[in-house]
Amino acid sequence: MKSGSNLEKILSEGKFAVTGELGPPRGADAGAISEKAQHLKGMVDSVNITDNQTAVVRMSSWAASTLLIREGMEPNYQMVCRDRNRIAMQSDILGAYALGIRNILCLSGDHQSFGDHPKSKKVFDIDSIQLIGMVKKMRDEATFLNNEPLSEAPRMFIGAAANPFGEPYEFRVHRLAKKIACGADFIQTQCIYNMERFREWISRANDMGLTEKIYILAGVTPMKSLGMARYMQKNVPGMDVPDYVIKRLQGVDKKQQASEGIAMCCEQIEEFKEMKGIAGVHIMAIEWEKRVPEIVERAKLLPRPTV
Amino acid sequence: MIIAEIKSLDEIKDLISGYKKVLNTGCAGCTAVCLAGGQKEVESLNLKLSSAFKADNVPFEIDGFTVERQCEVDFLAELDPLVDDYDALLSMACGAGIQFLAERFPHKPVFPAVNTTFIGVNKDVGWYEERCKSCGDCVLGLTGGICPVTMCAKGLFNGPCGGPQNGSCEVNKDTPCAWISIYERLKLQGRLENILKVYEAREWEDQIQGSMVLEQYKSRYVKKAE
Amino acid sequence: MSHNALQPVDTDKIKKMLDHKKARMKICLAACASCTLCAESCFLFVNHDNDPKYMPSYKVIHSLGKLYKKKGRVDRDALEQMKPLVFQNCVLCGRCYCPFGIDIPNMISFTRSILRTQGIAGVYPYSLGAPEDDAPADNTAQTG
Amino acid sequence: MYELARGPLMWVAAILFVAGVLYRAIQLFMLTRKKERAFYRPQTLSLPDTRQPTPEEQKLERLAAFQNSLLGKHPVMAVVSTVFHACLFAAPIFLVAHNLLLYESWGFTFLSLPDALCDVLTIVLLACVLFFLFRRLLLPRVQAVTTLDDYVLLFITAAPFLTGFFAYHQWFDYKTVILLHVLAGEAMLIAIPFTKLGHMVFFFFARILFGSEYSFWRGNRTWTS
Repeated sequence: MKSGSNLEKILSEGKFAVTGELGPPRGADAGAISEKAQHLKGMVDSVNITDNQTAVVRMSSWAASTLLIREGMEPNYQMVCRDRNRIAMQSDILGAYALGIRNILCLSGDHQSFGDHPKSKKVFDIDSIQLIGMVKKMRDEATFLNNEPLSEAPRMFIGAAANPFGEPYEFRVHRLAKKIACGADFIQTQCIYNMERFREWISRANDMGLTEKIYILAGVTPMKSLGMARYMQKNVPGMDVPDYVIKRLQGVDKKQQASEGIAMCCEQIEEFKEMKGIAGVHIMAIEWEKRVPEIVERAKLLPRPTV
Repeated sequence: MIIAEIKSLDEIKDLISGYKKVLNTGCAGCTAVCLAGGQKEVESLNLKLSSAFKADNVPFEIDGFTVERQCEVDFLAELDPLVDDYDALLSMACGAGIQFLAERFPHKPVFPAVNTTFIGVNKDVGWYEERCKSCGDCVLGLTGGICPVTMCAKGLFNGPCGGPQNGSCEVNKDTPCAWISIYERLKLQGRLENILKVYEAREWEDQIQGSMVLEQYKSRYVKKAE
Repeated sequence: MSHNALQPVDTDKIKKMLDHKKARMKICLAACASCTLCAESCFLFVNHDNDPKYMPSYKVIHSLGKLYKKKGRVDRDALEQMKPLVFQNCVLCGRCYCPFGIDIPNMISFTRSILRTQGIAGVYPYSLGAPEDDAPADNTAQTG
Repeated sequence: MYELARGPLMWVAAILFVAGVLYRAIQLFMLTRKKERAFYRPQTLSLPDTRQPTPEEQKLERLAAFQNSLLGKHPVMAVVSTVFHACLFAAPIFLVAHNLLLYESWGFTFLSLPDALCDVLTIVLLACVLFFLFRRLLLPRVQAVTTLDDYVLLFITAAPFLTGFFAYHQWFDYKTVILLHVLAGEAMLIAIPFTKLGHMVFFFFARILFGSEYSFWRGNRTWTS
């Protein structure tokens, strides 16, 4: 065991893992965390706590992660490279571990121009791949990035993101390989809608033997409405929403769109359960945590194993 | 070349208001080449400033003098006999030139008339594009001659983020993704292995004021250890 | 300067370079009506009390113009006379005005290339007052 | 002699002029190539500054542009050379006598201006020539770049007008004067493509088809080497 986290145990026992996502509040209210957490409790094995996602200021992800631990749940602490240099990042990693955080997801982060402070100064001292290597170094070698020893190693289960739909497609799997080479233990992918392309990507990863070295959790986001599908198709960078998703939502009554979205999501999960190289799913119900129980239930992912 | 653009007239006016006699110094180096701070711009700006102050009924006098380069002491020396007659200096050189000018004439207030924007190239007449962040540790040899520090919005070193679409950067649809360009150029040259390796966290060289002496001149300027 | 003065001028090389751009340069040289309207656009002309030697057209006519007129058959003295015109009297800022649109900076930089092949290169007044001791011998040749 | 000058020689001159100008134009096209057209796409992170310049700012901008223009820097030279070139074209092309000859030979005419007006244009042109001549003789900066060519070409340009003027006013021996006039005109036509007067072609090419700080339009051509 690298970290002994619940997520790591489930994955290492070969069980199909389910992770969820929780966005911290744009304010200092701890209550918001516990409220959202209630919907996810018992439904998922670990909850990603986003780090100022889309570059919008929110409660810090390590603090929100700690609040989640108080709720008796396991956080997956997200860390982006946009806002902190290597000094702050290493210090946050130490602090997060000391507070009981055992999973970390290493990301580059959305560019600040998308957020609420578009003219803030970017940091990007290191990139996500270098961050993975840094956490691994801290964990396995008990040294900082500069090779100086640290007193107690933060034994984190290291996650990384992968986007099978980003360009250039042929390079994506190589980027996955780089993340594995740097020491990532698990991958959570970008929201998947285009199943053909995803199958292509995973089969290439299988061929290269990558899926034997890492647990890949397929990312899904249920469509709340036709409007959301259209917005994601047009406006969200790196998102591949094929026309058939739009068509299918168009085909049902407006009131039924949410339930249709969930149905599509569940069908995907069913396929992932059988797919070679997939170790679990990551359900990103954006500001829709309350429907996660329904998804998990309809996708027959309950009860969650205890390990 | 260093690219600069002229500040707005209002801003320049605000900066020098209160000074009755000003010398506007042009630079025939980079800022002249990018049409921001050569003799012609000095003349234009002086005319605009004197007209603007005249309209406000404020007594104001301005002259112009353009030197070869304000980043070189021998050329700044040309200003020595002139400067005493003026209350303040305006400079149309890049930020480096302006500071060197201010350093030479410490008793005179020096004001910038241009904003220094970037190190770039001349795409066409009056059209410039940034190409270098002067980070001090060039990776162009690895990346097929395309700079990830400058051209990638996030300055990533290990390939594109998840965002590019239709070859464009997620931050701006009209900007090509630097990493896609790098990938394609290396593929074209059969050098993809360059970016399949992990590029480790780098030692940033641009954190403090840059300063250097060429190896062959060290004996002149570097104090020997005793 | 020093060691090159002894070497003969390679007029064949000059001729070859001149021929390479002959059509273009001859057209540009011929288009000049010597109207002198370019003068004021050069800050060096203005800074030097309107000395004609700093006029963009003067610099070209008395360097590249002469090279073409003599088909490259010039002696070292002639080249030395061209040197200040295209190296010291011009900073290649590219801002000269020509009513006919002649690209003067391009002609000057071409002339510089020709002169460099004959060991003639510009020297900026870097080393005023600096000791001459350990500067590399070939350093001056690079500053052009 | 006059018949020779008016007939075959005229043809020779006209053909040399047209062919020469065409040759120059084609040569310029051959020595240049079309530039790949690119469009600027602003790379701002926020909305571009949409503030429009105030009328005062626009006025100052125009004033500065004027000051930096040829007219602002050298008003006399700008006016004289503009007037000179206008007369250079207008006087011969719109002269009744020339149009009559054209009509006799080819059966078409350009617009004709009254003779008295053409006479004035000629005088103005000759005055401009004198101005150029004295400028060349007296100003040190012009002297510095003047060669014999410049005087010869000034003479070649002035000669047809001077002789035409004499002919119109029937000064000296008309027959000789008119012969000289025809020969001078032919000499000038031939000189245009092959001498400094070639700036007639070059001007349009360089300031319209090339892009530069001083070009009239964006310009889409560039030298090949």
